[in-house]
Amino acid sequence: MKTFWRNLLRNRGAALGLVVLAVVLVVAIAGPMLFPNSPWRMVQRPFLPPMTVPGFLLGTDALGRDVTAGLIHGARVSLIVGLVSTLAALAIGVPIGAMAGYFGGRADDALMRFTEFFQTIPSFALAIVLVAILQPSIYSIVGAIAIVSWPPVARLVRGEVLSLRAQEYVQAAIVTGHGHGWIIWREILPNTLSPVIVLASLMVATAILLESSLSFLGLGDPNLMSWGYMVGAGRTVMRQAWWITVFPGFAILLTVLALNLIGEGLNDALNPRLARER
Amino acid sequence: MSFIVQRLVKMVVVLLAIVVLNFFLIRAAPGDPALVMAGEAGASDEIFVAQLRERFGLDQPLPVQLALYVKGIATLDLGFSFRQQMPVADLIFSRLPATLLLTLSAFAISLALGVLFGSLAARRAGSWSDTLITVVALVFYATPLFWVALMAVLVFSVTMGWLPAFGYETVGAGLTGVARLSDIAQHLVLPATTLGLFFMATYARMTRASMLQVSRLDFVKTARAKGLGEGVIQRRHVLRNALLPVVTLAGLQAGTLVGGAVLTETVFAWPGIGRLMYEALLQRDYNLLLGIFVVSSAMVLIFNLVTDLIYRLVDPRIEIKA
Amino acid sequence: MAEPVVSIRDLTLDLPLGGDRVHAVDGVSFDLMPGRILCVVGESGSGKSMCAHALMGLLPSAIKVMGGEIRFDGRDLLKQDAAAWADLRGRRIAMIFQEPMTALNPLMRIGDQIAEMFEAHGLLTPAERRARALALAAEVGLPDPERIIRAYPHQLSGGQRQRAMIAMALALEPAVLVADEPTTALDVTTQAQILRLIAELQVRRNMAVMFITHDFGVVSRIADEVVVLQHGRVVEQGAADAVLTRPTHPYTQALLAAVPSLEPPPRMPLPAENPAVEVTGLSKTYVSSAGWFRPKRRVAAARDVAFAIRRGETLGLVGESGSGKSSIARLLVRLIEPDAGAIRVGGSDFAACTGPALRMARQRIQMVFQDPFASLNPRRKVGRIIADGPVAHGVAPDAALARARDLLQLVGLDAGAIDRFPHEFSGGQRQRIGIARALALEPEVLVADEPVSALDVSVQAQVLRLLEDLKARLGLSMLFITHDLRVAAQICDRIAVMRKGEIVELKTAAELFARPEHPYTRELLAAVPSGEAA
Amino acid sequence: MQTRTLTGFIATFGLATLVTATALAQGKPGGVANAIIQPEPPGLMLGLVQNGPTQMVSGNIYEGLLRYDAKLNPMPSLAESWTISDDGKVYTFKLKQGVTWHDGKPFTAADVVFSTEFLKQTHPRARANMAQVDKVETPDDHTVVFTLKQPFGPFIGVFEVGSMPMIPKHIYDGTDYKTNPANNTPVGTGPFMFKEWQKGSFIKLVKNPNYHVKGKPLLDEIYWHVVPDAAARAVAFETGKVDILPGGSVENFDVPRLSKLKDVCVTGKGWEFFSPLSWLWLNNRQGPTANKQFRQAVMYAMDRDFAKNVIWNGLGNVATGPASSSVRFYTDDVPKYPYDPAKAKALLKEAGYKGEKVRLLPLPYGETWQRWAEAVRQNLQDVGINVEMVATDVPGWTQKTAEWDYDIAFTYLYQYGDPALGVARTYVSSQIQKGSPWNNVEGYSNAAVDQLFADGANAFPDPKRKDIYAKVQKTLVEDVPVAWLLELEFPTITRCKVKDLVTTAIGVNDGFRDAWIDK
Repeated sequence: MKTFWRNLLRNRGAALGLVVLAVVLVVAIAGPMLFPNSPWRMVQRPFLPPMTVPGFLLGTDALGRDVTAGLIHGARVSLIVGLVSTLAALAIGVPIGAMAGYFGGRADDALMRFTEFFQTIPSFALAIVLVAILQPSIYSIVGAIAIVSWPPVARLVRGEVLSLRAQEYVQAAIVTGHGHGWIIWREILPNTLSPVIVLASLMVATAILLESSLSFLGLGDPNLMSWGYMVGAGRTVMRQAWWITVFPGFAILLTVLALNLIGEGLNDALNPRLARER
Repeated sequence: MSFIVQRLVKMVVVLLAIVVLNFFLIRAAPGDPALVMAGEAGASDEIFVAQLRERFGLDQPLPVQLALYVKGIATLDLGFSFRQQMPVADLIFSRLPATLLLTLSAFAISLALGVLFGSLAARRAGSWSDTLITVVALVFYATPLFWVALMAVLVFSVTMGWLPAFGYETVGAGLTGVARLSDIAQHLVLPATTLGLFFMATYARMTRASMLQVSRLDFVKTARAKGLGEGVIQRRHVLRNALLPVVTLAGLQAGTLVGGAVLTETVFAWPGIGRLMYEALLQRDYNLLLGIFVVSSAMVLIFNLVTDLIYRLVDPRIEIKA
Repeated sequence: MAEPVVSIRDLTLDLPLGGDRVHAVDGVSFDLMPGRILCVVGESGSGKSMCAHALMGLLPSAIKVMGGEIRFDGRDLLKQDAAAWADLRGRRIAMIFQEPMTALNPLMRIGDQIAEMFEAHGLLTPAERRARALALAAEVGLPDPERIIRAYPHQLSGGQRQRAMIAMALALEPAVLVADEPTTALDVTTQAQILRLIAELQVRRNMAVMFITHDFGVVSRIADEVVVLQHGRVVEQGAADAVLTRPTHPYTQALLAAVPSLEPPPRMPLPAENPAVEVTGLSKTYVSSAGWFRPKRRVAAARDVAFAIRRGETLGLVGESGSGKSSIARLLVRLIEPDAGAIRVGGSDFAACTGPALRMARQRIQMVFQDPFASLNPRRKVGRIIADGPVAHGVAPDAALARARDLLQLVGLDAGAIDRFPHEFSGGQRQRIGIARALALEPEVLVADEPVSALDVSVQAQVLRLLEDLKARLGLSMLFITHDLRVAAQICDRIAVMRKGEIVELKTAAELFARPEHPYTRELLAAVPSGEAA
Repeated sequence: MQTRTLTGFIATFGLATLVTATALAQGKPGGVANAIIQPEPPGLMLGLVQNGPTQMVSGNIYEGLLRYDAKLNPMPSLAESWTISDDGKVYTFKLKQGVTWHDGKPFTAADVVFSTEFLKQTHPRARANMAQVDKVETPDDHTVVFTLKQPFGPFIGVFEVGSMPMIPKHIYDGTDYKTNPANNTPVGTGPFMFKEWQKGSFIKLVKNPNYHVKGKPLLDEIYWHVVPDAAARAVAFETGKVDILPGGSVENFDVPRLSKLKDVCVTGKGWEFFSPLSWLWLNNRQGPTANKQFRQAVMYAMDRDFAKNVIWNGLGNVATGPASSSVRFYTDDVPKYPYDPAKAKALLKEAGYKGEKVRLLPLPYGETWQRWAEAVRQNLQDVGINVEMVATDVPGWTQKTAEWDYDIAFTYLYQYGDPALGVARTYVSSQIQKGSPWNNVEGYSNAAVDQLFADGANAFPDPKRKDIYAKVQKTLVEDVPVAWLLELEFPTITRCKVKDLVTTAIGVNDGFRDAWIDK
């Protein structure tokens, strides 16, 4: 564990990413306590530029809502969208991949056809259709993102399981007389954790981006102030009031960048051979 | 050859599944094309909506509608667009070239830059320049695509006036031949670059990771032991092998790009299929939407097939492994 | 005496901080003479590979040169820059590696990879390079060179790949050839051929050869001089026959003593009736799916195999890679499903069990695996690894853990090991844990699949002794799979020789070594590098 | 039958001639107009498709019998004169001589009769209007006589090109209208002819050289550009790719910025016929909104001046009631609902509102409407109404309103200049029909109001109608069946060199006949 952190922190990008992510997390958790008011409240003159009126560091938006408050409340929503949709995608992808890889043969064939099927439909288009069908809400958005992002998980887990299944300790478990469930759960899945964690960190980032893209098309949840929503809402007035989109856009950029850097760092750190050569 | 036949059969099955799934998905959405058109007409009565439903065949039971549609597909007939009063195939194929032009250019840009950045970063793994390259490549990925697009338009079209801001070509200029091509190329620059830069990060990451992995393999040591120069080692031995997984990814993405450029096409008013899809969705133009899904999924499958064939050409081992 | 081509003096290499010792190589000195083969012998971690890599200028970046020099052509190799190295490598000093599969670029044709040697040093025209590649392929004894230079590495056998590597190394007629365990991954018969080839070529070319190996059999076969390394230090060096026959250092003596003898010790014959396991008509054929331009491929792993393991007996199963011996082991424990045949264990047909009955029956026949690193789940504590099996069969967890402690002591480990993770143990210790796990279910039969082949000789001997001891104490019957005839000679009561999925010969160990009947058995025996021969 | 010439006709005819004359004197021929069309129309056959963009493009291809000036007075178009009988039941139109369709065939009275029949099948609004007609006769090739079942006040106002376009009989007669291939190459009598449509890119119209008005049109070509993103449309205008932004083609927030650019002219005119009025549907059937006091509280809770000034940049007017101020018989002598949160809270208390969840459906027409819904949500939340916004797309919104599955929903409707055409449908109980988003969606049912609207439509002459409609407006405003928001104004933004584009009550929809570009 200690060496893992040492390896991770030795990677400059990952260290940077961790710092940024930590800040975002703190803001997401503690921020709403500092700004208890709803970010939707129209509190000042519309289109107030940043740092012109005390208390409105980042200015106000087209309706006179505080951009700072939106940014801080948005952190929570954006992170939750990213995390929950990733967890949901894992919940779909891991079992499918694990079963395909473990049982092989026809089950593998069937499950992989199913996975390919979802990969064949252009994913963003499918996400749009799903959100439109279910009508935009946090649930439909998270669900749609999960549905379009699980296939890579399934493929990754399948590949890992396939190679782990041939490992002697798994064979030892079979010879010992353990059941399939036990073997998958205790022997195989824990050892797929590293690559899955790496992929998951990237998926959280992608989910945040997807949410913002959906918001751009007007498919955001109008009751939740997320960064994507702010960027989407502010882009039509970008020419008059750059600050409405720039700050949330920058927040997305930083968070996604941080998650990617962490993902890459994890990849390097969890790959012991590479870590040693560094 | 049996390989290709087998793949084609699989493709047909997948396409059929996509048709069925989407057929029901789309119909599960609230509203139908008749309602939308009634809504747009600004005044409506029951007769109007009923007429529209009958005209679109929406008064038939769902299984019948599905059967009719599948029957049409079987004869390569994608049906008639309820709304646009044109055969779906005509609509799609009038938009397909623009989409292919955009996505394939973006694809080429992302692949070229991604591999370049990825290999540069891999060769300097762990150094500051590695971090820098990685971050720069990621910036374009991490910034919302539409935002980059708008900024690009503001800078290069509005402020500088270097490049056209939107569209596929200069409307009404009546250009022909080389002049027209160069006009289209100018229009292509911004959307293709924006989209390409977005996808670049994925390739850069993959190339970097793959190269780091390959460079630890024994044959790279062999190459060094031969006394080959570092450049040759990187290019011929490391990069070539490292590109194999990149090819796989690229194949998956190239297909997905076809249906996935909705945002870029919207911001740049590029008359492609992604936008058509989005509009069809908002208008519940069932046949058109289904048709686009079928065509873009078919493109994905074709791209995957092509990738596999290329892969077989590039990697001699495949023959045994398959 | 001739001048040494390479002269290594006081070479000291440092390991990165946090390793198990400071120096990878500590004050090593030796000379390479033209036309002579120097074997650097040592167990894993002895620093022998580091010496080879230092000589090639291919040390990993984490390894730091702390002192000493490597004189070659009047210069110190440790002080060369990248360009100088690029010029030296391949042209003056060449190297061949252990894994001929991974040492070749899978995407390049063999001919191109050979020709690349010339290209790297800007020699010859493309056409000439091709011609030379062809000639070299012929020289190293590759069959049908015209065809083979157009082939890709995966299309060659292991021995052919190693020959191709040698062809590459010889292309520019280097003064020094560094061979890093070049035969370890090969079957005995192939190994013998490659050793012969290297010996021939170095005489013909008057090369100095630095040959890294852990195998005294190999040393005895080709070495002119020997350097014995332990923990990065030279403990003994000298002429081969002197070191092999009259080792002075205790470590060398121990190493040599650990090499199993080809002479089977006398054993009591066991009664043939009422065997522990009786296998009849066991068959398994692998079918690869049809592909592009290609029909299905069938490989018979087991063809109507029949044998019995007597109670208290160790039956050896020997053969080269691909002979099907590992498949038999896996069929026996039902890791793979037989196409046909019966496996009678204690009266019932194990091959016919399914579902829960199979899971219950499994405890009667357990397995010890080859790779001590891959056979233990890295994320489970040792105690759990051992206790999991009994728990699965209904033993209370506490009782199972208590038993795990006993078992650990039984296999010669500290009982406190139950709370540690596998990576905290050495290879030999891990193999003991693997044995404890197999014993936890109190099986009647133990299937050991190459249980010592991944271990250093000294550890190998200990594990063999442990197995022998346990077998006797617990009244086990054992199927012992190995490619190493020496090991088989030492531990087996009877030995079956497999080839292409068939048992070609099955008789007592003593008889097999004394009077091999089948030509293949004879071939195998002849190929074994014999320590005594030196 | 006794007939008399309407005085208004003389006046308007004269004015029209005058306008034409001045335009002719000033207008310079030639040039290409580049305009935005948003969204891309589904088709251009105006008889089959009536949505906004189609009207905007095809209004210049097809023509109606009449045009209307900004005061909604009729002007000649395909009919050069008309008379109305004293009892208000017989309308006689004299058609212009020498008018030809774009394919060269002459336009005659038979086409008018055919169009009437055609539109009755395909055009809901025309069907409603023509339902008043007893018979249509053609004494000769250039005379059409409509005989009504009873007097219908607004009848002279229903002949504009979008409400009643003339359809070529020789192309459609005896065919299946919906699948006629000519639908893709519309043929009208208008000043411009359809030339090319690259879906997703542009629609190109060219000058009709045989147009029946001498010297018109002045422009050679019109390009309608399809640019799906609002910000990109603004950029298109700024970079000079297009010169004409019809109302609604850029977000309101961009209007002030674009207006301030050099050589840019803005007009709010050209929407008089439509006089779009926005309101909130309040579901009168169920939930808190079924309570009149609750509905009144909603009216008091909303800061409509804020909406006008901030969201609509000061364009338009705060609505006083069911009729827009440009609609005939409008009166502002109705109860007033100023922004008064305290009063709203009091009314909520009276209504016994306990914080039940109220679903608010925004109009999915872009950012402006989204922002507006957010502001209204905040207004309502501020007085203690528990509002949850439900996001939908256009079909979802249409479905939810048409199926009455909402509590509060944004909308706006055209009023077509007359309460009988554009106002009554929202409030009379006969219009409570599931399945349409444009009828009495709120479910308001008041027998007195039903009667008044029925009387108003068929009363004759106008002063009688005025009294009736004054009464209706008062009653409705008291009852608050829906919460009226703003009389909308969609500014048309052009470069100033584009002249005489907006001269009629439907603005750009038939404006290119007279438009010209100053070079």
